[in-house]
Amino acid sequence: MTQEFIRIQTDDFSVENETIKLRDTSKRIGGIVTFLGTARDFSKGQEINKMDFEHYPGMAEKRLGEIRDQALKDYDIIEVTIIHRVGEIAVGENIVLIIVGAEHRQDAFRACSWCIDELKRITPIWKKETTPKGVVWVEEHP
Amino acid sequence: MTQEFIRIQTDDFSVENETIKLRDTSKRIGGIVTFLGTARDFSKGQEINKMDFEHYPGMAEKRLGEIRDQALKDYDIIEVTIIHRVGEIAVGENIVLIIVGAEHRQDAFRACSWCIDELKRITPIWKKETTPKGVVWVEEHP
Amino acid sequence: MTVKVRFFAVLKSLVGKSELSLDVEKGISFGQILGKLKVDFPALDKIMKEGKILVSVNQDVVGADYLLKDGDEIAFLPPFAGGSATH
Amino acid sequence: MTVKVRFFAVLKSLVGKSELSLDVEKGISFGQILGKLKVDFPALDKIMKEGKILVSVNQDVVGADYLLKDGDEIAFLPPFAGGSATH
Repeated sequence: MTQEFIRIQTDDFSVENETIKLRDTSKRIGGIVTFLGTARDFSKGQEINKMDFEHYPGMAEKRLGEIRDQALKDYDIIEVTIIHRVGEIAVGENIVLIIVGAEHRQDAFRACSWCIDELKRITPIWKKETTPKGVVWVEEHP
Repeated sequence: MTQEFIRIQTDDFSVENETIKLRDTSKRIGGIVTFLGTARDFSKGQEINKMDFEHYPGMAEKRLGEIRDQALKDYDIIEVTIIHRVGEIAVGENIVLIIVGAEHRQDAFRACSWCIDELKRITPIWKKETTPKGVVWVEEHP
Repeated sequence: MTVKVRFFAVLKSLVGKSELSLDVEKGISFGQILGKLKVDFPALDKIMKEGKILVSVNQDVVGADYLLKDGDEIAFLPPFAGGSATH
Repeated sequence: MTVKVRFFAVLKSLVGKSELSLDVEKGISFGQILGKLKVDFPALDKIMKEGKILVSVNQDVVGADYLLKDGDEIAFLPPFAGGSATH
């Protein structure tokens, strides 16, 4: 079960398929809030050609599972999907997808926002940006 | 432009297509927050067989356009899509889709949440529920 | 002159129709026509006393002293319920 | 006994490798092995003084007095940057 809703993968994901999969887990779901993170073409004023994401296999998936479990415990929600891509990602492409299904929308909004904050805080994933000036490992501050 | 991002329609929408369409309007978009409202199988303890949505043509579209314009003015966001289905909708199906693209995720979360609140408040759309006990026009309180 | 009157959702069955054309004298105000409609449709009068019905003219909110023009569209709008099953 | 040491992201180039196997005496603590690695890799010592590197054992946080077992995996984790370009 968790395996299906928590993934780290190099391939792109389908927002549609993941949303429908989550929606169809329960007819009680009335509100679904999604966060989709995409690769921007500049960061801190620097133009970006591409990004590379690296993760600590095993630990990263474990953290995402912990985030899902904690969200299901702390918020009045029904299901959570968290998918993060790794490897090379071109500008404009998808990076991360978080989907939260709930009976009521306020809980879904709060939980989804919390999940992405927490993902950035505790998940061992790193980003290398290639710009015209060279390659740099990025430190982002949530 | 507005026409493309504001729609009232009987057909289902594709979350994927609408998300990609919005994402591709600007490479500055780094965070996309989506609210998808779906038809639940019960409401106020009553089992529901189907829902019918009716709208005031012209006025409903105008209101959605106003919500989009106001959100673009009040929040630091890049694009907004609002689609609401009308006509008969079965349990589990999609009803409403709001997509907000921004550089930074906090603004996208805030604007998306505001848009759905505002949609419920000012848009002339009504819902008829068919339950085993009969047909009732629903009054929802935001 | 003629104005159009529309009823939506639950009001359609309460009033028994979804729209009607009304021949009215020139210079009639929105307030006056509202009074006239309440007399013609007691069910409308009753539900409006409960205070939840919005009445628009040409899809906008107007004051009671608004003077109607030929072709204006008055609409009776019960409480909205768009935006999914969630609340 | 042998423990594995892994370096991620920027640390790979700073240290010059992504992982290594370390033969250590039984009963060595996490704190002792950290001290040893800082001597072996001055670049690691320098960046850790800036205080932003997390070090995990078997993918969890442990105290300096944790006693390493054969096959344990130590990992040096620079600040995370998952979750897209937004902040």
